[in-house]
Amino acid sequence: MALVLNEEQVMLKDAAAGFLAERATVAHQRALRDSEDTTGFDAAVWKEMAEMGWAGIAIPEEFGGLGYGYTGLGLVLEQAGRNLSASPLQSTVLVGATAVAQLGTAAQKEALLPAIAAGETLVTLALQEGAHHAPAATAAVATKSGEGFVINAEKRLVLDAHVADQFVVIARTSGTPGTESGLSAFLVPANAEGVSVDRRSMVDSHNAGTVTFAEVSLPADALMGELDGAWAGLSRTLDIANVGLASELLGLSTEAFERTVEYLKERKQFGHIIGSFQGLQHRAAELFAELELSRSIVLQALHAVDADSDKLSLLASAAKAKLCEVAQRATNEGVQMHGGIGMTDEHEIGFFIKRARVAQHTFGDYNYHLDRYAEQVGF
Amino acid sequence: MALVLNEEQVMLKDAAAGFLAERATVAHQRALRDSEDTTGFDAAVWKEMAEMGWAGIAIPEEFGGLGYGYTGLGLVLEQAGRNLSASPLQSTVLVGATAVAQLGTAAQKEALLPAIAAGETLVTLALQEGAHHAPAATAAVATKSGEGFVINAEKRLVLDAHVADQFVVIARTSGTPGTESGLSAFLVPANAEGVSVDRRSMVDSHNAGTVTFAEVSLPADALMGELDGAWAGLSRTLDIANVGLASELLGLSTEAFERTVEYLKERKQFGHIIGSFQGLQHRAAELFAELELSRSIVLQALHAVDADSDKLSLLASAAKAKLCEVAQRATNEGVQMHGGIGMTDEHEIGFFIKRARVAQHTFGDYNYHLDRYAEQVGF
Amino acid sequence: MSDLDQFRQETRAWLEENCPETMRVPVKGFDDLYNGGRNPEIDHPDQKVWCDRMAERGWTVPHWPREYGGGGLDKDEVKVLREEMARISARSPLDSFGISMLGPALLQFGNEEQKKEHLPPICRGEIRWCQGYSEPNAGSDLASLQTRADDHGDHYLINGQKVWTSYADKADWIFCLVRTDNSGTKHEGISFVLFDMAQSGVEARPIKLISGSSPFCETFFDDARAEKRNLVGEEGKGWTIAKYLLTHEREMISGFGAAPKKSLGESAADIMGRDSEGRLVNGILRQSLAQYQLDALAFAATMSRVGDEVKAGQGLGAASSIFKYYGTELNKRRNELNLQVYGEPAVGWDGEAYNNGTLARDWLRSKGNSIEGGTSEVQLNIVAKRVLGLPDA
Amino acid sequence: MSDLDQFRQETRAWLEENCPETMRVPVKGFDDLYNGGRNPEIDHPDQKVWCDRMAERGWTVPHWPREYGGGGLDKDEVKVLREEMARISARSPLDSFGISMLGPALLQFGNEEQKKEHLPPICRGEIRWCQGYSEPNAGSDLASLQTRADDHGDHYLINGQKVWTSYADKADWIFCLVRTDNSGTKHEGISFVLFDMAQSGVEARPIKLISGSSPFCETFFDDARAEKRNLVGEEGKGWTIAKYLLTHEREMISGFGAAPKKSLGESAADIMGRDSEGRLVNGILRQSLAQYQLDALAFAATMSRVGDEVKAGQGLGAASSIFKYYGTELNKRRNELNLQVYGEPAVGWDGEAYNNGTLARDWLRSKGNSIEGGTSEVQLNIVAKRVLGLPDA
Repeated sequence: MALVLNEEQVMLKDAAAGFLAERATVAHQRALRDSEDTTGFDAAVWKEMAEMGWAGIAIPEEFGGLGYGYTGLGLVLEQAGRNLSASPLQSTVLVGATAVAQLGTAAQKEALLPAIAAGETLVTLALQEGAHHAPAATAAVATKSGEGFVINAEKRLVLDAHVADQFVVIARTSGTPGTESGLSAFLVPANAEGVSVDRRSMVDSHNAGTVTFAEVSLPADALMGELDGAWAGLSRTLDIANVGLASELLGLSTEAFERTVEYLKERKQFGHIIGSFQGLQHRAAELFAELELSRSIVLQALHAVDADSDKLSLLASAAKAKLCEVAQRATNEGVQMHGGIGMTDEHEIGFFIKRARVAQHTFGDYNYHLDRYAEQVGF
Repeated sequence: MALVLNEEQVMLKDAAAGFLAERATVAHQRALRDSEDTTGFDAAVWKEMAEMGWAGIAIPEEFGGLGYGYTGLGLVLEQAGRNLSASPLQSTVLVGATAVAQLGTAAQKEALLPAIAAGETLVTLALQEGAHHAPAATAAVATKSGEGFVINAEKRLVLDAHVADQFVVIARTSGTPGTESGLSAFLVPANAEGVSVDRRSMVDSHNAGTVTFAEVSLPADALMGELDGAWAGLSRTLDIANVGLASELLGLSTEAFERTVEYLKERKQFGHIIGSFQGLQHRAAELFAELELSRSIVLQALHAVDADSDKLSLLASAAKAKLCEVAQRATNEGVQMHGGIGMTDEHEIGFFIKRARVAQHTFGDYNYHLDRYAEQVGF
Repeated sequence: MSDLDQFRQETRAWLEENCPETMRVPVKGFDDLYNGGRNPEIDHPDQKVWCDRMAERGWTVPHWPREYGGGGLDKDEVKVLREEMARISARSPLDSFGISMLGPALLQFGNEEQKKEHLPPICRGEIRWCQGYSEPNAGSDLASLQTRADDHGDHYLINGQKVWTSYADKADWIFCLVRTDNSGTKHEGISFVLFDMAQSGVEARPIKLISGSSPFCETFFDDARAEKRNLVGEEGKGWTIAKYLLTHEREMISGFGAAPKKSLGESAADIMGRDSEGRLVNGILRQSLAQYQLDALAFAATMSRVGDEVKAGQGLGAASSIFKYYGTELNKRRNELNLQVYGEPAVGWDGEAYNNGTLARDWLRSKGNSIEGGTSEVQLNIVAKRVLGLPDA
Repeated sequence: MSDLDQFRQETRAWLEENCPETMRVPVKGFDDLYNGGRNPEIDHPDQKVWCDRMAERGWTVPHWPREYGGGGLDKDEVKVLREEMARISARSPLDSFGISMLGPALLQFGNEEQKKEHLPPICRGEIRWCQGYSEPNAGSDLASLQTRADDHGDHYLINGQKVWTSYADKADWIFCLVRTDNSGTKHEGISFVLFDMAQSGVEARPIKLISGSSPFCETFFDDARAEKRNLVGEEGKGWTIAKYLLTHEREMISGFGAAPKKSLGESAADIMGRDSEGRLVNGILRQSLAQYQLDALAFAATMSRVGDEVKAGQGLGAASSIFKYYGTELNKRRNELNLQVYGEPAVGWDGEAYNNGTLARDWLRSKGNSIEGGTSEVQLNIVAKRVLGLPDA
């Protein structure tokens, strides 16, 4: 697949850029934050996104989706990154729908994917337990009980936990924490007895929470796919999730960089436009180079998803690691080069550094993914 | 111990600076290289160094040394680093004498240390076997034979191998490669039967070689210290060796940096002195900061040797790791900032980058020592 | 018994008797310090009791002369006092810009009347000071400041705007850089004046930072009055005082980078686990942590070395020129590594589970270290030009 | 059968018959390539045989027009020829600056007579060319060159000095930037002339590099004669051609940074060992290697992307402006890592045990990559100003 966008993709990208720059900007995000909005995103905007088909952008047409593939979703997420738009794009479109597609039974897909594509249902993944992303370390247990299961778990950093309709919960049905086998996935309705959600205030003011599953009884058909066999589907879901987050970080970093370059062209110090200082010029040019590399690796990883490449895990970790590195640098340079004004809450650059760190952390940070990349490459 | 030089040390440093800048400069080093000198250093200069007491600078007065301690030796090595002076300071004064002092029996010390201090005997360590410094991995074997031993070994990167009078050979008398116990040290005369030396041409044109010990028979009193018990003394010898090399690298890096700054003040491009470009100014200033840190950590490590601190291993690896990092940066910046002329053999800056990499590699490079430092710190 | 031993004995006894139990608990953060002032923020009534008792002996600022309200103690006595306070974990009784910034400047540049007028209230915690330096269009380029002081005989009228004035909304008086003359170079015509903030021409508006706190203000002057007797040094020569205080401030900020007590690498291993050799499981993070700790160690050694050189009478070496730059950059690295080591709780903002976002807020606050008190870029310019002697463009 | 299939069949047959067995072994290094010229360096007589046979079909430069000695092949045919040569590991028959540098410039800027005169001997490997660009006092600032060409009616007399002229001691002709006019800005008055090196006014002295080899010369001109018919383009407009060739050269040099076939990380693990999880034992080196390989992967992806964008008719994007800078910096990193991975043999200089110092010499040679053809600093200036639009100082 050539590393260029086709016409359809360019149109999608332009449409997303136009819509989000008007309806879900940093200013909107600030308003949501300051009003302590209980939804945490603008439901009307989300409705419009769904009407444009974005909720089902990567869902096959047979399930009511647009079938644009993950490259299409990546382009939208990149624009969401540029605008720091809060929406269920990450929780449900990128992760939830993918988990259902990768792990679910035929019946579960039939029931959920069209509803997701229509923007009517929010589904999110409940995975992380410790301070760090470590899927194989999952210790939460689901035990057999009659025909069904009883699940006990406390899951952190569950995206859109407070508004999700369904959770895809990863729990251990055999084996010991640290092993990849013995994990199973369950579909748990948010209103099931024993489910409690604690919405958390994160540094990015986006939406995540801790979900406790206390003796939650589940019917047999809550199991997604094979008992003990969730690893492969979970891995693929996480690879895709990380490529999507890398797309978002690409947009975020590029926007932070471009705003910073604009500031360098305006701000005067010591009688000169500060953008004329070679020290800053070289740092900006180096960062430009890193952003170009970032764009390429993200595009390659998105294509690997859609082409079902056997290099997906390698490229997903490569893309996430690279974008964690570059987003950190771009946002740090952004604040530093803005100087004092960049430290104020009033200026928007601070919103970028905050969202970046949470997106970096979600589903594995630089350290996790560079380590995994080295493993995939063979050393 | 305060991190400053006392009066005696300042005088020693000035004396070393003056002598080496006249008698053992980069130009002298070039002449030795181009004439393919068979000794590889200037024997007359070495004789003068010995007359000034440098051969016994760190040897206690009871063994005929100056008793200035390793801080004193470090100051001389720093000046040797500035001038890239080739001499047996590293092989014999820093490493050989230390190995004898740390590992030798009373009789061996009596026999060798005064001779070393007088500049009459060269003693060097024969340790490394593979491509990398890995002392615990020593596989060479010494077997009991009658009262004595028979040794078989091939040792690389033996400093001044071609002119050494005695080798301190590390060989395994029990245990398996990879374990610290079971190593013993032996004193082997260069003229013993079965010893052959292959002088090697390294990138720095200093002196090192591969030494083969083929069925070399040794009397019982060739054993240094306890059978199987060389590790502690070897470790301490290597710690000291690395602090000494860090001192040399400090001098080398500082000199490369200062020459580069001078060049930046002279060279014109685009109608400006290139030292006025902020991009180069900031890189120079950052490097200056790193060199100041380097000076502090080297001094702290030298004091740790003389104070017999239990933090010696930690500080030795810290100092060597830091100086490997900074020497690499200083010499790379040196060549880059000199531009085309820095790429020519005619210019001296190239000699600095060449010596730096060999000194970095000797007894463990950045990777080895940063890893060891992290272990020492507890993670 | 030596005089010093006797001083120790008396001090110990006095502290035992006079330091309230509640003041023998370490402060939790900046907000917990007692800053004094006309309307002091008091978390506990003992704060004022403790400050007043110490001030009576001059021990709020023990090294200042007694005539100005200080304790008149020599170096050794100050050390004993600190040791004895540390012995019982006694809090510092008073923390203020008056003590750390204005006082040293007045002692150096002020006239006798100014010292007599302003230093004692500082020692007693009666007047809280703030600093009027930066302006919106003069960040790193401080000397291009535009706040105007017009001569009206015995007083000036001040017009203009300052920014980044620490706690201006809580301060009683300000020490302020103003322009008294526009005719020369930008460094000329700057004057250093003191005036009361409690007047109608002064307004201070807190600035909310990305970390969520508001330690700084924008401050507006509209015909604010400053008496001429409160001009410090000569008119038009304020830049000398400004530079003195900037250097002073940089040394304070660089202290942020000191090596932490608990090794971050060990914390990481506790949280993330170790391999069979005892190494932190994630080798990538291990590399960053090892390099950070190595640099922190070498930086701490450098601060010690410079201190030892000064003690040995060798003067303040060139190495001190890197303190501000390196210390703040190191602190930023430390804070980024905190996020990586502590993981999810470190990107939390509010709530008990996240300790109210302490890690994240400290991380965000650390970004300002390399901006305030002279940016890292300005520091590197200074090293390049003044230390290395590289030419101007 | 399609025309292309038929072309493939014929090519295969011809190669089988005409490519000597000795020329079906890959070259070991630069020195092993055949460069042609009046006095060719010939390691094996088949080199000339192979070059002559290929030249007869125009296949030494298969994509140039037949009228100038090329093969007149279209893109697809060139691809087939390359594939068929690769199939039998046939060497490239001829490698020269005439093909890679001067030819493209002449095809773009030369007049018909110049093309007719110079291109065919290049294709036949009869004339070897060198490039006269840099001067001792004009390194990165190429346009400040001072080598003078004085007008003598039908010819110029050239006086001055060039440096970094690749293989000038072995070349027959030079394409050279000279100053024909001093009155305008430094970019004006530069002309691009060709002249024969075999004349008394020309002297080339090889420069020994830190890597030990001498691929470059200092070249001196003392009334060297260049015919006016060998002025390419207009007098005083040579800078346009120079810029074209610089860009061309930068693209060639940036190719150095392509991801290697064998992973350096795996080599490291082979040499240094793995832990129980299969990871390279030294975690510090593992971090550097992983970051290097990641960057090499992303850089390779970027080169592909730009290529694909060009193919898709989107033109040469801004990303191409980073190729020279990033590719050479990456290659330097790779070479530093080589030393760390291969250890002692990599710091060897001479002798069989060290493979004659190949690793060390390549490492030293790589340092020049970020200097020649426009330093990394100049590249970053270009990105900052032309791509990002940042202003001049």
